[in-house]
Formats: sequence, C-alpha cells, structure tokens
Amino acid sequence: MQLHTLKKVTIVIEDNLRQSLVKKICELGATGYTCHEVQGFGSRGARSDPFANNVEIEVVCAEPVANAILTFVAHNYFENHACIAWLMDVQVVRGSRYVAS
Amino acid sequence: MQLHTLKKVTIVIEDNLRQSLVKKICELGATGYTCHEVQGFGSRGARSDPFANNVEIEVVCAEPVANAILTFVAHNYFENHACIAWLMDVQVVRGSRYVAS
Amino acid sequence: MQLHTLKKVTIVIEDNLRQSLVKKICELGATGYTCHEVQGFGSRGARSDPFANNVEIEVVCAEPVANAILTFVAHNYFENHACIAWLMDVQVVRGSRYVAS
Amino acid sequence: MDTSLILTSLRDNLLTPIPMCFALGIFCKLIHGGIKIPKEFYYAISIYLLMSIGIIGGHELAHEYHDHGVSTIWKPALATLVLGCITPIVAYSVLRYVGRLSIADSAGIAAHYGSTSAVTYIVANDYVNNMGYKPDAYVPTLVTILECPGIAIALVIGAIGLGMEKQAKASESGGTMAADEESGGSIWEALHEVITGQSLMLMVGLLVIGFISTLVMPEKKFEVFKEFFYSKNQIFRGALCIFLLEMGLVTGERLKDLLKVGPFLVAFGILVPLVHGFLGAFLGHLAGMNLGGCTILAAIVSSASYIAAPPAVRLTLPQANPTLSMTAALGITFPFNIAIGIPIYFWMAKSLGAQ
Amino acid sequence: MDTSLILTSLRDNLLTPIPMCFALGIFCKLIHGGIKIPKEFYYAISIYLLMSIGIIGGHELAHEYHDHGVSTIWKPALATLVLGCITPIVAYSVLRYVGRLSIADSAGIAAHYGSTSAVTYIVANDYVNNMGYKPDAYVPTLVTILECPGIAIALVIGAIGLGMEKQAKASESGGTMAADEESGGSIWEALHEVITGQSLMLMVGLLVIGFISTLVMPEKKFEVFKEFFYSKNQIFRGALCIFLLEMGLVTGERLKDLLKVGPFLVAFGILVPLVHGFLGAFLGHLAGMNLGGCTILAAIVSSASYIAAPPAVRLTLPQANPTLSMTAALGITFPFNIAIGIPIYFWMAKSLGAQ
Amino acid sequence: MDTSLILTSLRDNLLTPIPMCFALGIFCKLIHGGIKIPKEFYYAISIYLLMSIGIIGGHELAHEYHDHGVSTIWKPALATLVLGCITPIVAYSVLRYVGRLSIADSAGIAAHYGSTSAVTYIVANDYVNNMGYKPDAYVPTLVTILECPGIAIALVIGAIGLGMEKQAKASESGGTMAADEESGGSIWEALHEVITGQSLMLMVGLLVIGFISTLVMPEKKFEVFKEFFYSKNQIFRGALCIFLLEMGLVTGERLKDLLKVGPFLVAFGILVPLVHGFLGAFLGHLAGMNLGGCTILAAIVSSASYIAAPPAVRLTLPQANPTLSMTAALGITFPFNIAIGIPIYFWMAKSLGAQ
Ligand SMILES: Nc1ncnc2c1ncn2[C@@H]1O[C@H](COP(=O)(O)O)[C@@H](O)[C@H]1O
Ligand SMILES: Nc1ncnc2c1ncn2[C@@H]1O[C@H](COP(=O)(O)O)[C@@H](O)[C@H]1O
Ligand SMILES: Nc1ncnc2c1ncn2[C@@H]1O[C@H](COP(=O)(O)O)[C@@H](O)[C@H]1O
Ligand code: NA
Ligand code: NA
Ligand code: NA
Repeated sequence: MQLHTLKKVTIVIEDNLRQSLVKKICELGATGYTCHEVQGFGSRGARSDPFANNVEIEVVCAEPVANAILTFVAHNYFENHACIAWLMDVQVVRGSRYVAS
Repeated sequence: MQLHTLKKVTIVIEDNLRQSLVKKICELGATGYTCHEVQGFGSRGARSDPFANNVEIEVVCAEPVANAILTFVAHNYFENHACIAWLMDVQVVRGSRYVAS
Repeated sequence: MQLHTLKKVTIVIEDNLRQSLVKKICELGATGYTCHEVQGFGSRGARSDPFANNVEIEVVCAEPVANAILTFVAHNYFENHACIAWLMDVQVVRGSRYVAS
Repeated sequence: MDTSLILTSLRDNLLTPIPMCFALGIFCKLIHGGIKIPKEFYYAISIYLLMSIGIIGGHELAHEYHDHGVSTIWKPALATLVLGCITPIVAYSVLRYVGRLSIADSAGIAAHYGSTSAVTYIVANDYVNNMGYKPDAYVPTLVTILECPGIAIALVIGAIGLGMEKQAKASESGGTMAADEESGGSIWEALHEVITGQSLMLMVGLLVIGFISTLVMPEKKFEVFKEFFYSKNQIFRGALCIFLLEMGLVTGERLKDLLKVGPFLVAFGILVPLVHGFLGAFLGHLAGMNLGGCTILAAIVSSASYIAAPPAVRLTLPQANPTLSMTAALGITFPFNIAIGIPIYFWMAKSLGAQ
Repeated sequence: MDTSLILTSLRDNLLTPIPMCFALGIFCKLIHGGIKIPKEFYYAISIYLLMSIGIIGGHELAHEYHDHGVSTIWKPALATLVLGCITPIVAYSVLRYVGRLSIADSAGIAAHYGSTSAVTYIVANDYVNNMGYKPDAYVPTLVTILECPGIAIALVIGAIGLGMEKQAKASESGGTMAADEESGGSIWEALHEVITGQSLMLMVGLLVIGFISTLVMPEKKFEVFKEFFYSKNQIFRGALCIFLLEMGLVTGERLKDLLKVGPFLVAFGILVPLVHGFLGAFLGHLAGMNLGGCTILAAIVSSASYIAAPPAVRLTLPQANPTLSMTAALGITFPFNIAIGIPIYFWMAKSLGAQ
Repeated sequence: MDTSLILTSLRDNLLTPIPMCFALGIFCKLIHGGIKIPKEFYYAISIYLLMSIGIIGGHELAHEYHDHGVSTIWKPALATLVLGCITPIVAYSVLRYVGRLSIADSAGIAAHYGSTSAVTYIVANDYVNNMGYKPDAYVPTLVTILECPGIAIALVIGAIGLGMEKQAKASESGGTMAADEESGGSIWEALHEVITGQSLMLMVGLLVIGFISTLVMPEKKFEVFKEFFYSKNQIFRGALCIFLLEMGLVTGERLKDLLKVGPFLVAFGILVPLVHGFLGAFLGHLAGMNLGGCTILAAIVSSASYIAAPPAVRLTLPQANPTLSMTAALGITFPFNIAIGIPIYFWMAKSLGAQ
C-alpha cells in the first residue's frame, strides 16, 4: 500500500458558519472536506440545542493549505465565535489527489 | 501559525453514559469536549438501534488530564460496558487555552 | 496507563456501501468498528442530500489488518466510488483486545 | 369461554395492521431486508405516544374525578402499587432459585418485569375497546403508578444480594476486603433517572396537564387536543403501526440472541407474565375494575419494560448482562403479549367474573 | 376591564395545554429530567408551523383580496412597516443610553426585538380566536412584513455606530488606524441571509402558494390542505404542544443565564415589549384593524425573534454576545408574552376601542 | 381535446400546492435560500407515503378481489409486466445507439427508466381523482409489479454487453485477459437489494397487511387506518407538500448538472417518457382499464425510479456515472411528468377511448 503523509485539519465551529467556511476552505486550496454535526462544550458554554450547535469539519491537505486554513480560522473566528482547531499527520491512500496543483 | 502539541483522547461508549462521563471529564481538568452519536460493533455485539447506540467523545487536553480520563474510563467502564478509548498527539491552535491552570 | 500503539484506519465512503464494507472489514481481521454519517465534498461533487451521502468508518487494528483493509478499499472502490481513506497511529487502552489472534 | 372463542379473538387480534406491522419488521430482518426507520422518527413517535397516554389519561381522570371524586380510584391504585411490589420479587425468586442466574442478572431482569411497557398498554387498550368493553377511565393513571416501584424494589434486592455475597466471600477468605464503592452508581441515582426519565416525565407531565386543562377549559376547546392525541384514534393508531414496525425490526435483529439465552429464559418470558397477568386480573377484579380495566391491568402488570428499566439497571447493576433482559423483555414477552397474552388475560378476567 | 377579568383571562390562557407544555419543559430542565426532543423532530414541527402560517395566511388573504381588493390591507401593512422601523430604534436607544450596553450588544439585541416570533403569533392567534374575536384575514401577511425591516435597521445602526466609534478612537489616538474590514460580514450578506432564510422562504413561499391556489382551485379541492395545515386546529395545536415543550426545555437550560445578564436586561425584556405592544395596538387600531387583529399585531410587534435574527446578527456583529440576546428574547420576553403579555395586549386593544 | 383544454388542465395541475411546493424548492436553491428539510423528516414522510400506497392499495384490492376475484386484475397485471420488460429495452437502445453512451451508462439509465417513481404515482392518482375519474381499485398493485423487472432486465443487458465488450477487446488484443470478477457485485445481489429494499418491502408488506386485514376486520374498524393513511387525503397530501418541497430542493441543486449532461439526455428525459407513457395508456386500455387507471399506468410506466434503482445500479454497474441517471430521472423526467406529462397521458388515454 503506497501512502502519502499529509496533514489533516479538524475544525469544530458554530454550525451556522459552515457554509461560508467550507467555501473559503476550498478557495484556500483544499480539494474537498468531510463534515458532521456535533455537540460541544467549551469556554462559551454548552452548544447542544437547536439554536446553537456545532459542526466538525475535516480537511485532508498539504501542509501549506493546512496552515492557510488554520490562519484564516484563527484570524476570523477565534475572537468572537465558539471554535477549536487542530492539526495532525495522516497517511493517505492515493494522497497526491488531495494536493491541488 | 503557532501550534501547541497536546493530547486528544477519543472515547466511544454507550450513549446513556454520556452525561455522567462528560461531567467527570470536566472535573478531571478538561476545559471542554466535543461529541456526536455513532453506531458501532465490537465484542459486545452491534450497537446501532434506538435501545443501544454509542457516542464518540473527543477531548483535547494536556497529557496528565488525558491520563486521568483514560484511567477513569478503564477503571469504571471497561469491565461491564461497551467502550473503546484511544489517545493521539494533535497540534492545537492557541493550545494553551485547553490546559486548565 | 498501559497503552498499545495500533493503527486507526478512517474511510469516508458512499453510505450505501456501508453494509458490505463493514462485513468485509470484519472478515479481514478487525474486531470491530465505529461509524457515523457525514456530508462531504470532493472530486465527485457534493454528497449531502438524501440520495447521496457518506459514512465515516473508523477501525482500530494492527498494521497488517489496516493494510489489508486499505488495499481492499483502494482496489474495489477508488475507481468508481466517492471514497477517501487514511491511516494514523493511535495509543489504545487495553490495545491487545483489538488484535485478533 | 371455549377454545374457538379464543381462536377467533386471536385471529381478530393478530390479523390487524398493528401486530402485522410488528411481524413485517421481524420478517424484514430475517430476510435481511432494507427497511430503515430513522431513529429520530422512532423517538418522535414514542414522544407522541407517551404524551397521548398522558393527556388523554388526565382528561378522562378529570371526568372521573369530577363525577366520583377519589372513591372509585383509590382501590385500583392500591392494587397496582401492591402488584408493583410483588412482581419483581416473584421474578427475582424464579430467576435466582429456579434459573440459577447470578444475583445481578436476576435483579436486572426482575427490574424489567417489575415495570411496564407503554406499548403493551396501548395495544391492550385498543384490544378491549375493539371488543366493546370500554375500560375504566383511570387506567392510564395506573400505568404511571406501575412504572417505578418495581424497578426500585428489584434494584434494592440486587444491591442487598450483592452486598451479602461480598460479605460472605470476604468472611470466607478470612480477610477484610475493602468495599469497591466505585462499581455501579447508587440506587438513588438510578431511581432519580427513572423518575425524571423521558417516559415518566412525559406521561405524568401530560397527565397533569390533561387533568388541569380539562377542569379549567370548556370541553369544546379541549376537543382539538383530544383530536390530535387520540380521538377516533386516527393519528394514534397510524403512528402505532410505524412504531411497531420499528419494534419488529429491533426484535428481529435480536431473535438470534434467543438461541443464546437458552430455554429457561424463554419459558420464563412466557410463564411469569402469565402468572403476573393472572395476579393483575385478580387484584383488579377485587378492586372493582371492569372487564376492560382488568384485562389492561393484567396486560401491563405482565409486561416488561424495555425503555425505562434498561438505563436504570445499567447504572446500578452494570454487571447484569443487558442481552438477557432485553431479549426476554423485547424478544419474548412483548411479542407473546401482543399476539397471545392479551386475549388470554381478557379470558382470565372474564372467567374471574369481571364485567 | 377590571382586574378580575384579567385574572380570569390569565387563567384561561395559562392553564391550557400549550403554555403548560412550555412550563413542563422548563420544569423538566430545572429538575434535570430526561425529556429529549430530537432536533430533527423540532425542525420538522417548525417547518410544518411556518408552512401552515404561510398557506393558511395566503388562503385567507386571497379571500380578502377577492372581496375587497387592497382597500382594507394597505393601511395595516403600512402601519406594520412603520412599526418595524420604530421598534429597533426604541430598543437600541434604551439599551445603549439607559442600559449602557456596548454598541454591538445594543444593536444585536435591537435586531431581535425589531423582528418577530412566529410562535408568539400562533399563540396570540389562538388566544383571540378562543376569546371569540376572529382577527382580520390579512394578519399573517403582516407577520411576514414585520420579519425583515427591523433586523436591517438595527444592523445598519450597529455598523454606523461601530464605524463612528472607530473613527473617534482613531482621532483620539491621533494616528491613522487601518480599517479592519475582515471582522464581521457585510450587512448585505446578513440581509440576504434573513430574506432567503428558512422562516421567510417558507412563510412567504407558502403564502404565495396559498394565495394562488385559492384563486385558481375550487374551494372544495383546497379543503384537504386546509385540513392538514390548520382546519379545526387538530394537527396544528398538537404540534404546537410538542414545539413548546422543546422551547421550554431550551428556555429552562438558559434560565441560569438570567442571573448573569442582570436586572436591567430582565426589566428591558418585559417593559420594552409592553411599549412596543402598545404602539402595535395603537397603530393597528388607527389602521382600522379589529380587536383580534390589533391584539395580534401588538403581540408580534412586542415579540423578539429567536430564529431569524440570531444568525444575521452573528454574521454582521460577531462581537455581540449571543447569550444576552437569546436570554432576553427566549428566556424573558417569549414566556412573558405567552403567559401575561397577550392578555394585556388584548386589554390594551380593547381599551383603545378596537372591536 | 383541443389545446385550450390542455391549457386549462395544465393550469389546474400546476397552480396547486403540490407542484408549487416543488417549484418553491427549486426556486429556493436557485437563489441560495436557506430552506433545510432534515433528512430524517424526509425519510419519515417517504416511509409514511410508501406505507400509505401499500395499505390503501391492499384495502382496495381486497374489495376488488371480494367482488370480482382475479377476473378484472390479471390482464392489467400482465400488461404491466410486459411494460416492465419493454421499457428498459427501449431506453437502452435509444441511449446506446442514438445517444452513443457507454454500455454501463446506457444500462444504468435504462434501469432507472424501467422501474417507477412512487411520487409520480401519487401525483397522477391525485390528478385523475381531481378530474373526477376514479382509477381502478387494483392500480397500486400495478405500481409494485412495475418496480422490479425493469431494473433486472437493464442490469442483465448491461452485464451481457460488458461481457461481450471485454471478450471483443480480449480477442482484438489477441491475448487472454483474466476476467476481473471483483469489479461490481453480482446481479443477484443487486436484485436482492431491490426486492428487499425499503420501497418494495414497505409497499408490498403493507399491501399484504391491508389486504388481509380488510378481509378479516370489520370495515368500521379498518376505518381508523384508512383515515390516517389516506381518507380525505388530509395528512397524505400535506405530507406530500413537504416531500415535494425537499424533492424540489434536491432537484434545484442538480439543475446545474443539466448543462453538463448535454442536450441529448434532456431530449431523452422528455421524449422517451412520452413513448413509454403512450405504450402504458395503450396496453392499459387494451387490458380493460378505465380512464383514470390508464392515465396512472401511463404515468408510472413513463416515470423513472430515483430511489430503488440507484443503489442497485451502483452495486452492479459501478462504472455508470450516477450524475447522468439522477439528473435525467430527477432533474428532467420527474418535473416534466409532474408539470406536463400527466395531463398529456390523460389526454392520450382519453383519445385512445378509455373511459
Ligand atoms: N478541550 C476541548 N476538547 C474538545 N473540544 C473542545 C474543547 N474545548 C472546546 N471544544 C469544542 O469547541 C467548541 C467551542 O469552544 P469554545 O469556543 O471554547 O466554547 C465547543 O463547543 C466544543 O465543541
Ligand atoms: N476495533 C475497533 N475499531 C473501532 N471501534 C471499535 C473497535 N472495537 C470496538 N469499537 C467500538 O467500541 C464499542 C464497544 O466495543 P466492545 O466493548 O468491544 O463491544 C463498539 O460498539 C464500537 O463502537
Ligand atoms: N481533501 C479532503 N479532505 C477531507 N475529505 C475529503 C477530501 N476529499 C474528499 N473527501 C471526502 O471523500 C468523499 C469522496 O471524495 P471524492 O471521491 O473525491 O468525491 C467526499 O464526499 C468527502 O466526504
Ligand atoms: Na410488569
Ligand atoms: Na418585535
Ligand atoms: Na418507468
């Protein structure tokens, strides 16, 4: 099995920001994303009712794109929105597909 | 992008234990958590009907807290409950926020 | 806390392949799996309506099993199906349980 | 009360949409069919059904109260309470001393059989109404009374039994073992969970709401709620079809566990409900209930909880194997009651002289 | 209009299933009870309710239009538009200059109070119908008119206020600060979000559908839709019970935030709606609306949006603290209106001479 | 049968809530509006609709059977079976030899057009009932007959075609290529998937349930189920409004794919249904069906499956591009049929002499 080491960015954020954020993620060079609804608790309290819940977005991408996404998220959402973001290394099958040229 | 290396604990467990476990997780020093419902299959059979399903809980925290959580889970739930738990390193943006002082 | 280093395979794939794929995953030596529905976007477009959505499957297992699963997925689904798969190291509590003998 | 009557009543009971939807669910699982009811839809229907039981029950209770005060209801209520205390003890004794199950498993299963199943109530209620025997107006109240005490008693029995076993082992080994308090939540926690759980909160909450608003509102204004939650049964029975379809799917999935649990539990899941059912019909008749009421009381006493009991048992007696109790409650007793039990309880109540 | 009448009307309004379901939800959260309404069920009901308001509104509007053209409706429509412009300004002024809240928080909360709450409309509509005062046929149209302008105006006020504040700071510090354009989306984006959001799309969409099909279809064929979406209120009010149960659960969860937000916001959430309600009843009466219509207009003008406004404010004024606005709108004003406000608005409208 | 009649019937068909809800869904997507129907709500409604078709169909079939035995139904059933075999062959031939699509794509799309769409059935049924032409009682049975065979035949055609192509390539290249068995599941698996899939299980299951319980239960007791699942259409049509709103949203999302699929597929999605519809009306008339029945048979024969077929095709012919078939079935043929097709089939059937 031929594997590529890439980065996986995970962002947990207010659900109503989903649409604009994923649009931005694709603009920043990601080839795709996967997301699902989650409940959460953090410094801004519980986010688990119909008026306030979160989405977890996963993006497999090359390191520069990952950095661009995290920078965007940190700059735009950290101050005023419920948000957490982390990065990890993943071994991806046919990984070159997810590195936009 | 300034990143902190922290631990991420992931626990998959019977959904009806969610409330008491997340309470405990916060008591053990985590600053928050993110969770969502999952279906599962393991040594205790399938867990995918309304009477029996699982929840996956993710906690970003410092190593000592992670160890405390895993110890608590192993000690209290492993013998009699459907449960799996794992740990990994993650690069967290503004990571110091998630290390309770 | 005694931890075992194992592999975690994550597969995001068309939901209607779930049943046959998890069956195969167990045949290939995994002791269990955890899955949940996700929405996605990739080279085959958006997958987020009732007629087309994805499932994310997580499997904790030993390296040979992980390789077998990824090989199976790559060989069978990559050409004609919406699919992405990656691998990472995880520290598992009572990890020996998830290494089928 | 000859056999042909039972057969006819069986046929009239079984070949109707509600039990057949249950059968369709089982059948679908057996042939690996693809019916999938979203969990949220199932929950939505169960919320609707519980609210219906509550509000309509409160509504009829208000009429009863208005007409007779508490004179007609206190005896049946007491009888129900007594039944709620007896049944878990009967079940525990049979499981522990006849079946030789572990203390935890015996107490866990007993908690299920000490409580009750709302769907069995609904089907029994439909059954007697269909037979033309309108049950007493206060019966839904009895369902809510029966929900709790049986679980509490079984959990206490389990806790005492385990405590004594531990002491016995400790004195045997001659040493002084430290009590392992961590394992299992306290009984109070478990009871709080049952009492404030979805089933009781919705049923009792809506019972109170139905009661008060019937007393306060003019009958005509209450009508619309009655329509939605019950009247003419339109939405109610349709929702029940879908609910039982899902119950059939779950039961079908668990049918293969029947083989694992062994013949004792299968016999238990059929015979003990018959005993409990007889006790219910008998005490109900003593308490002055009518034929419809006695039949329903028998049915709910005989039924086993599969919604309220499991989380409480899981919390207090985590050592108990949930497969045993769920298979018995959902895989054996529930279909037995739906298909055969209710007509038998009806026949029992009739034989005892209830009218 | 003596006190005993208000008390009776209060009792008749409060001790009915719909407000009591709301109370049950709050009670359940306070005792940490286990009622859980799946989010999807809640969404399903809110979709149904919005569609109902729209299609039935369109249906009645078509009749009105058929009978009177636009002669009866233009004045109330204008009055509603005026109210949609005044209320956010009133709310902003009180918050900023009496309450001394930040510009962003003041404008954010004002946006909520400038818009309206569909559920408050429904409850008010039920209330006046129950009292026997059928509202004017075009009232649902007014709800849709009221949804938007208030949000727009509050957001503009906020943007201007923040811009001026920034300039002031810049000139104070004597330097030339670069405008930080990134923070917050544009007002146009936010307005697009409100106008094309779920509430307005469904209400206006179904209003148009109801309007056109009433004009085109024979009355008898439209009947089935009327049945499903409203007639006799059967499904409609039942669904509302469940909806308010969930609203109660959410409100109960937020009640502890009441302590945090402080007494000013509590007073604001009660007094400003009373002022807005009076303005609504007054202008409605001037515009020739009947007693039922004036009461409803007062109720919707006084109500605060908790569905349409929050995402728009989040987008444009992310610095505004959502806990403040949600607690005021959902935790104070909504229950106040349901429980006490609506009878008061009715009494106001009656005192003003509406019939 | 002049044009003005078609126009009137078009207007009567289009300007009613159900098609307008579909249009609202499309419109909402085009302006990037925010209507979001939770997937679970959509599934819940589709479960309800399928169960309704089944149980009401079984109910009416039981009456028909009771009155006439199988004498009236065998000919229409046979006609339907024949149509189920012809239509995939017609569709495949057009796609492969006129459109020059690949074997997999041709067979995949043909499988969709060989099967049928339950919602088209419902809308057609509503249409003829509205026109005052009650269809034959056994028509829902025909829907279930039509579901399967077309998919099977198209998949077999695809498998044979691909096998032959592979052989041809192998002999061309002169070598002996190993058969690549792994790619694609077996046809039997796919057929099992269709037959035991949600649509057929629910429709056939409830058809049997409706049939048996109608024969066994007294008519009066069956009434409540009829009420819930159909009678007076109340819940049924309301649910359909919401269902079509979601279908409109999905279709709107896919409209931009129309540009990609090219003019041939657009023409295919309109003309082939017209041919199939004509065949349906013709054979239905031959088999002795009435005007309502012929119209519905034409509509369901012409319609393309977008629920049962896609997973089966995905399993057996994974090389087929799902965008092509879904765009054609859902984006072209479905709206065409709802908006224009059904009145045309009605007119065809009438012209053929059906009454
Ligand atoms: N320590 C944590 N571990 C995992 N998820 C977290 C953690 N802290 C916050 N979150 C998630 O991030 C969201 C926003 O966090 P906050 O902005 O701190 O309220 C929360 O609702 C959680 O879903
Ligand atoms: N090998 C595995 N990989 C991923 N998840 C697992 C695995 N084994 C078990 N699980 C999850 O853990 C739950 C409990 O496992 P068990 O206690 O073994 O039944 C299952 O229902 C699955 O959700
Ligand atoms: N770069 C990516 N990061 C995360 N998930 C992805 C990515 N690309 C694709 N996916 C997921 O994999 C599915 C199939 O991808 P594709 O086959 O490229 O359409 C998508 O629907 C997404 O759920
Ligand atoms: Na019992
Ligand atoms: Na307002
Ligand atoms: Na067809």
